[in-house]
Amino acid sequence: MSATAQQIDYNAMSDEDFRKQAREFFENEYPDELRFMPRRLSWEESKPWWLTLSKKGWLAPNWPVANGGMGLDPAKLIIYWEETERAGIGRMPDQGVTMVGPTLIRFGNDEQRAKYLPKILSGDNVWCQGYSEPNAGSDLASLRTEAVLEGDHYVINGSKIWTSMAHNATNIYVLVRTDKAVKQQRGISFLLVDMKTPGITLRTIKNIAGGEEFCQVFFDNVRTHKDNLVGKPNEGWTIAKGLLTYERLNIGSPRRPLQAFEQLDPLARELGLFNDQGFVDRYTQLKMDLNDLGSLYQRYVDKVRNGEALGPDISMLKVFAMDTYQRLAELLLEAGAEYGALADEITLGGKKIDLMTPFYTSRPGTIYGGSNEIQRNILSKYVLQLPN
Amino acid sequence: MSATAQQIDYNAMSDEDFRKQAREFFENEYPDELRFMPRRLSWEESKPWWLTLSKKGWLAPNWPVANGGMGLDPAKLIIYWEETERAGIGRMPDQGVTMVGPTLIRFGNDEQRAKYLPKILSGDNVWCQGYSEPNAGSDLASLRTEAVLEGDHYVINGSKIWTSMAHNATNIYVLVRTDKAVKQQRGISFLLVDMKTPGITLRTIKNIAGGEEFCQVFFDNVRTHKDNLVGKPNEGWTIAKGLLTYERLNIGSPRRPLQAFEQLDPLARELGLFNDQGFVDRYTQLKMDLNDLGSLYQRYVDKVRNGEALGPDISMLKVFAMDTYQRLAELLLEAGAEYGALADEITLGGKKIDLMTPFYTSRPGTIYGGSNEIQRNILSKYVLQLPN
Amino acid sequence: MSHADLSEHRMMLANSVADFARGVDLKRVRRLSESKAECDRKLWSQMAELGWLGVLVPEDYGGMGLKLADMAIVAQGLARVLLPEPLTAAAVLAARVISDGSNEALKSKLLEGLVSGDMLPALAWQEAAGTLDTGNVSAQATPFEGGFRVNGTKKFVIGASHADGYIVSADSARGMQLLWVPKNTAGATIGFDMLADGRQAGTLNLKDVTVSKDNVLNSGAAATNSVACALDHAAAIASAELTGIMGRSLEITLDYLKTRVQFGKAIGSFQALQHRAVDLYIQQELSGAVLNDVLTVLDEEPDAKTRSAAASRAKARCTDAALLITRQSIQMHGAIGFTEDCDVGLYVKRAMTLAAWLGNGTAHRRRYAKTEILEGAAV
Amino acid sequence: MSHADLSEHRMMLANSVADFARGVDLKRVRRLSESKAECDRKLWSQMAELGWLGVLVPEDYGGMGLKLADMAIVAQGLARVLLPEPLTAAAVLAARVISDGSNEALKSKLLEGLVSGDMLPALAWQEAAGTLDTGNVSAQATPFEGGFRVNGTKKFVIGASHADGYIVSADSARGMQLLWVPKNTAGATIGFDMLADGRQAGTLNLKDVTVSKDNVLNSGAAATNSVACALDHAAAIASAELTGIMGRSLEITLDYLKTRVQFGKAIGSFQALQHRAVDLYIQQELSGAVLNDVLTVLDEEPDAKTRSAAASRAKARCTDAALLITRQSIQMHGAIGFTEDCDVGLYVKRAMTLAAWLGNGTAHRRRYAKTEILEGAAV
Repeated sequence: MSATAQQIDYNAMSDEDFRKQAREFFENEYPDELRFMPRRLSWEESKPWWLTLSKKGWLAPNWPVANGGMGLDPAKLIIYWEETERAGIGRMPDQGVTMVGPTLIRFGNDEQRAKYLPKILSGDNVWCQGYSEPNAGSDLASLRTEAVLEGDHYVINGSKIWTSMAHNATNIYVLVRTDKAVKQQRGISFLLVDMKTPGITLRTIKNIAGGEEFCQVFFDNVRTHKDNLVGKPNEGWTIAKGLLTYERLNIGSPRRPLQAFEQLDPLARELGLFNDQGFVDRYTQLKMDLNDLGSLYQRYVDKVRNGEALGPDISMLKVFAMDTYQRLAELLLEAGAEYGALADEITLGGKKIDLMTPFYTSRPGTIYGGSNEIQRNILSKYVLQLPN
Repeated sequence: MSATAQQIDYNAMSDEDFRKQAREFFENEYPDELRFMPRRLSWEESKPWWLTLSKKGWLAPNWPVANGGMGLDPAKLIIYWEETERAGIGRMPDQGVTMVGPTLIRFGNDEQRAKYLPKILSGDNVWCQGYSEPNAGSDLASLRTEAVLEGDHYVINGSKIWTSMAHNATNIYVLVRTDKAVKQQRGISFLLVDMKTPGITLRTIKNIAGGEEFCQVFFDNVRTHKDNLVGKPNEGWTIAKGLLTYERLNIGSPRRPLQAFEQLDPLARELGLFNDQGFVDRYTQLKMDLNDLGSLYQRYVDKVRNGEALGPDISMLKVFAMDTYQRLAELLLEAGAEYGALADEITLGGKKIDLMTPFYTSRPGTIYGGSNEIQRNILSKYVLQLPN
Repeated sequence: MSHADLSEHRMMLANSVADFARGVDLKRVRRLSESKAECDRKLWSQMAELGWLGVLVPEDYGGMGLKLADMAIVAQGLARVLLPEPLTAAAVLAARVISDGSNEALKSKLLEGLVSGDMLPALAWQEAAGTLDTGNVSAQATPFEGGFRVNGTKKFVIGASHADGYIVSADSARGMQLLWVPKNTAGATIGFDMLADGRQAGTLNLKDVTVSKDNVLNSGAAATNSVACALDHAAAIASAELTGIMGRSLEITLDYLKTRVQFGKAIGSFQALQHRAVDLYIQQELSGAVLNDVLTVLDEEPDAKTRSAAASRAKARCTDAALLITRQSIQMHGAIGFTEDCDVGLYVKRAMTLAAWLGNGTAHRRRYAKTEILEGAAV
Repeated sequence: MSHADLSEHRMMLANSVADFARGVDLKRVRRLSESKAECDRKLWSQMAELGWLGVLVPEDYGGMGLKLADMAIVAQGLARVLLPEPLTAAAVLAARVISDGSNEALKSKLLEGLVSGDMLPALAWQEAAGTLDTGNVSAQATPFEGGFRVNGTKKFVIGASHADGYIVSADSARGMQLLWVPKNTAGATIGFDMLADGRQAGTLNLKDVTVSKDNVLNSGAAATNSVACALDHAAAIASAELTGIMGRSLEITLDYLKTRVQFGKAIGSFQALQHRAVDLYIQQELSGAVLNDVLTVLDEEPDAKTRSAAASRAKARCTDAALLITRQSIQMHGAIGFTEDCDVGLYVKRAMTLAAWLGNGTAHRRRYAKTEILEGAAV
């Protein structure tokens, strides 16, 4: 982390000045060829930008300054995010910054913070998330990977699945069962593990589009020192749950469907669809749905800005965002007619248009981070308070 | 019943000849002002046609000739129905012909048939159906109206609700609980009751459109002779269930949505909507859905024609028919713009168009005869065999 | 007002509306198709005393000079109990064109009458179904020395049955004229069609109606613009009414789901109904979020294009959501929902009339497309 | 054949297709995007031996001379295991235009080669996306003494990657010409785009390609009509493929719902998933009922208008149902469904390519509207 960066108090700047600075930085420094990518970036693609951000001290906008972050207040943080989206900056393997950092800052101890945070900022550690299991997908609390304390070490056995980018990662944070006698949600602990520890093996899982997006991570008597326990034993569920809420805000952003929408305009123009009232009706419906999603998203952003806690009702944002995204992806394929069956980018009127990728990228969002079915269960139970 | 009618063997006629005869009869004799009514007919409106049919021996097409019916085989029966629909003949208070007759013919005894069937044909008895109860709507098997045998009489206490046209009826057939010790579906019996029996009172229930369509029927120590038990004691559920299957075929006919569709054409023509590709797309989707419903309906009609039993999969016909009907009614209101908010018929280009009635008539079909939710439960359990 | 003061003042306004609403009995609405008493002038006077008719009227004319966001609070709260009085039609739609009037004497008279509740005006702008075009008018105003003689037909006039007069748009050689035609003026006859909710849509026939110069409210582009603006504002407040309707309808339905027992369980425990209720809830919350944003935009008095796009966003979303929620409320009540006695039926009927008034979902999406999508696409 | 004989013969045909399908491994389809081996000529010969390539070819030319209803059985059964061979493209689409050909010598040669499996033809009719208009052709055939010289580009040619030659439609002063262009003819070059399911869509470029008189298959209105008819028949058989795909995809999914446990229960016991599965099932059954009616109509060889309307009914319904069912199959599998290893992904991809081929849902509904709705409405 850079010493100069720590000296700037961004919160003291006016919103306008901060926005201007962020915009200029993102516009000038982010690699153009990686803007508005319809998929996540690999670690290899991300690394130069990661280091650029890190050098400027801008990698971790919401970490405290003392930990090497920007220490932005909520209002400034929103501006930072807005400008990120505006500039079309891709999603990096950012679990270290978005998940591990905040978790250690809130629930970890000084030793853990000192050991791990600098290596996240420097790009030496790349983290992945070990939550889901082959038989505990939506039903996360039924996980069975277990860790037994033997002397100073937890010994982990079991496996995690749907671990994004695990083959790029140097470290993994895992939810493990440390007490089998108590009810499901209890008895779960939050552990940090070095991916090079003996006993860890990986199996790559190709996704439906043929990309190597996920891994299954196997743990065979994997030993991690008890100093790597975050929070207290058997209290991992509380930590994990809080993080998921913010993941839902992120996944509910209109940004990704808006990127897909960018493909629809040139397609419609080239095929003359703006003269077709039937198409225009469907286009308008989606465009207005996206704007309305923006209004709903803004409501939650305002809450964050005002320092309010996000409750279970945030699930509705994810449900509507994902639903709109999928309808949009489906309209792209339908409007593309025969082009809508082609696997790769097409070129129309000199422009490259990617019809198929939005279809694939719009689907996992209704499954991961709690499927839309699970989100509806949550809303039914905790918001509408319908009986069981 | 007329002696001449009994002497004609309709099944010996060619399909073409029978169709021709039916068509001419329905076209010449049915009152024009009652054709293609968007609602059921009252008993008062129906009576002349009822008697015309009865005199010709055509009131009960599917009863055996020996009982005063036409004794049509399935192929001829379908032609009879098709021509009924073609001529726009309204739905009469026909529970006696459609439900009571077939029930007595199959499950009743000679005395019951001799006592009741001729009075149905002559129009002296008008029947209504006592199935639903205030706390047993979709969950019919949980009914609580009970009948206790005291000497030669069943003594009935309780109440039935959503009894269509009860205020016109002279008789009611009721499902009653006769054994409380056994499981829900068992312990139910099927009884016939004269509406003039002391202890019966009626409360009219206005429907959402303000029409007097239903009644609640109260039974306060109502005595009916044990000769009025149809089938064996505690076996009423089997009788009722079989009848419901055929009710689902009737409600799944494309006839009623097609009648509503008749309103859409002049509306679209008058408002110039056929030049609007957005409207045309929605119109076409519905028109094709209706045609496809026709194909599905025909599949079940063919089964009846071939003498095959109808299974629980018939529920899908009702689900799709009602769904299509409602979408159609909603398009009518939407396409009508400001006219779509008017309570009564409108006049456009000299034509009377009824935009609102289809909205009201399309709704109860998803509730009565087992709601669409119940139909989906049935399909899930008995057809897809998904676990409980 | 500071932000905190504003919040507090709106909270107080919402409370006073809720207090008033608690005293309203739905019986009156249930009998509306027979009684035809959609505006109880005593109640109307009470509403005037509470200041609600003058929320949007400048303080100089006796009003409160507040914002659409304030008016929305009143309209939403009263819509929750289906108050049939023509609040939006008079205190938003008519009020706006009057406030924009160039005839100061007439403007004063009409606004003061509106605010006090003594004078109920209705705006008669529409001639054909399915259009949001306020400028294209067939009614003709032929000038004569003392004013205009007017001929034409105006349709779908809400609040007409109890109105004391009509503001009529008519075309003339000098551009559009907005003319005040008091009730019972010779040559002006009004007929009615019943709406789904029992209220009345008026059809105003004007045959050689004489309007004196004193009764010319506004003329030319200013007149056209004021009607367009009024329509957008009224569409936004009608959207607020729709949120009130959907909100109460969903509340009633959720209560029912929690209490009604079938198959030995509360029906709200069945997952298929739970998920459907959730989808309705999401539409309700979307409507609220959109309306909130739209009111903020409108209260900043933007240009006409921005204003119309915003109004269309609110009306399209709130209309579709209200129709969906109220229709599903019937369905989720089962047979009970289909009886006249059940309150949800009243909500679906009001939703239907508000959906069609001032442009339904399709009409507003089409208008939005015209300015927000197709203009850009043509480039 | 009597009705009973017909049923029995179709039952036998279905059984032999099912036997064959049991021997098919999905591995091959999974690797298609790399192997590009979408037509295994050994397998193709086996299919020829079973008579399947000649189902629709008249007996005089070595075929079985059967009906579309028979061909549908073969296509549906093989689609259930996602056989990538261009059965419909060759044995329906190309077969039809060849059978209708006026050049007896060429017709004999091509049909016999098709039936034996030795010669794989592909019809190259399409030039633009999103159209079902077979008559409006830009490719030009310029006559010279010995035949025609052809210039133009044909797109979205299915089965092109392994074809031995192409039947090309081209416009000329003497009307449309259908010309046989063997593979590797000078001036004819073919390029490929990969389809979602790993198969290839060919783009055929024709630059001064010489076609001798012997290779003129058909001309004028007869040529145009035969392409239109071929397209309708192929759309119906593609619909049969779509029913096979949706049927197998739903089967796999229902099995999964019955066995996959979450929250301590089979996920198929959750009502929300049950009702969704039911809605998919209804769409599947609707598709089957419609396809059945449509095949009956087509096999009666009706006029062109009736034929096109029927084909559009089948293609529109089966396309939309197959897309819905296969997409929901992924969703109901959860994360597993999103992996390459899971079979349902293969089904959604094939559904997407068949959906777009020969007109998607929108294209067919639009065509249906043109003849079945708007012609009547204009009266």
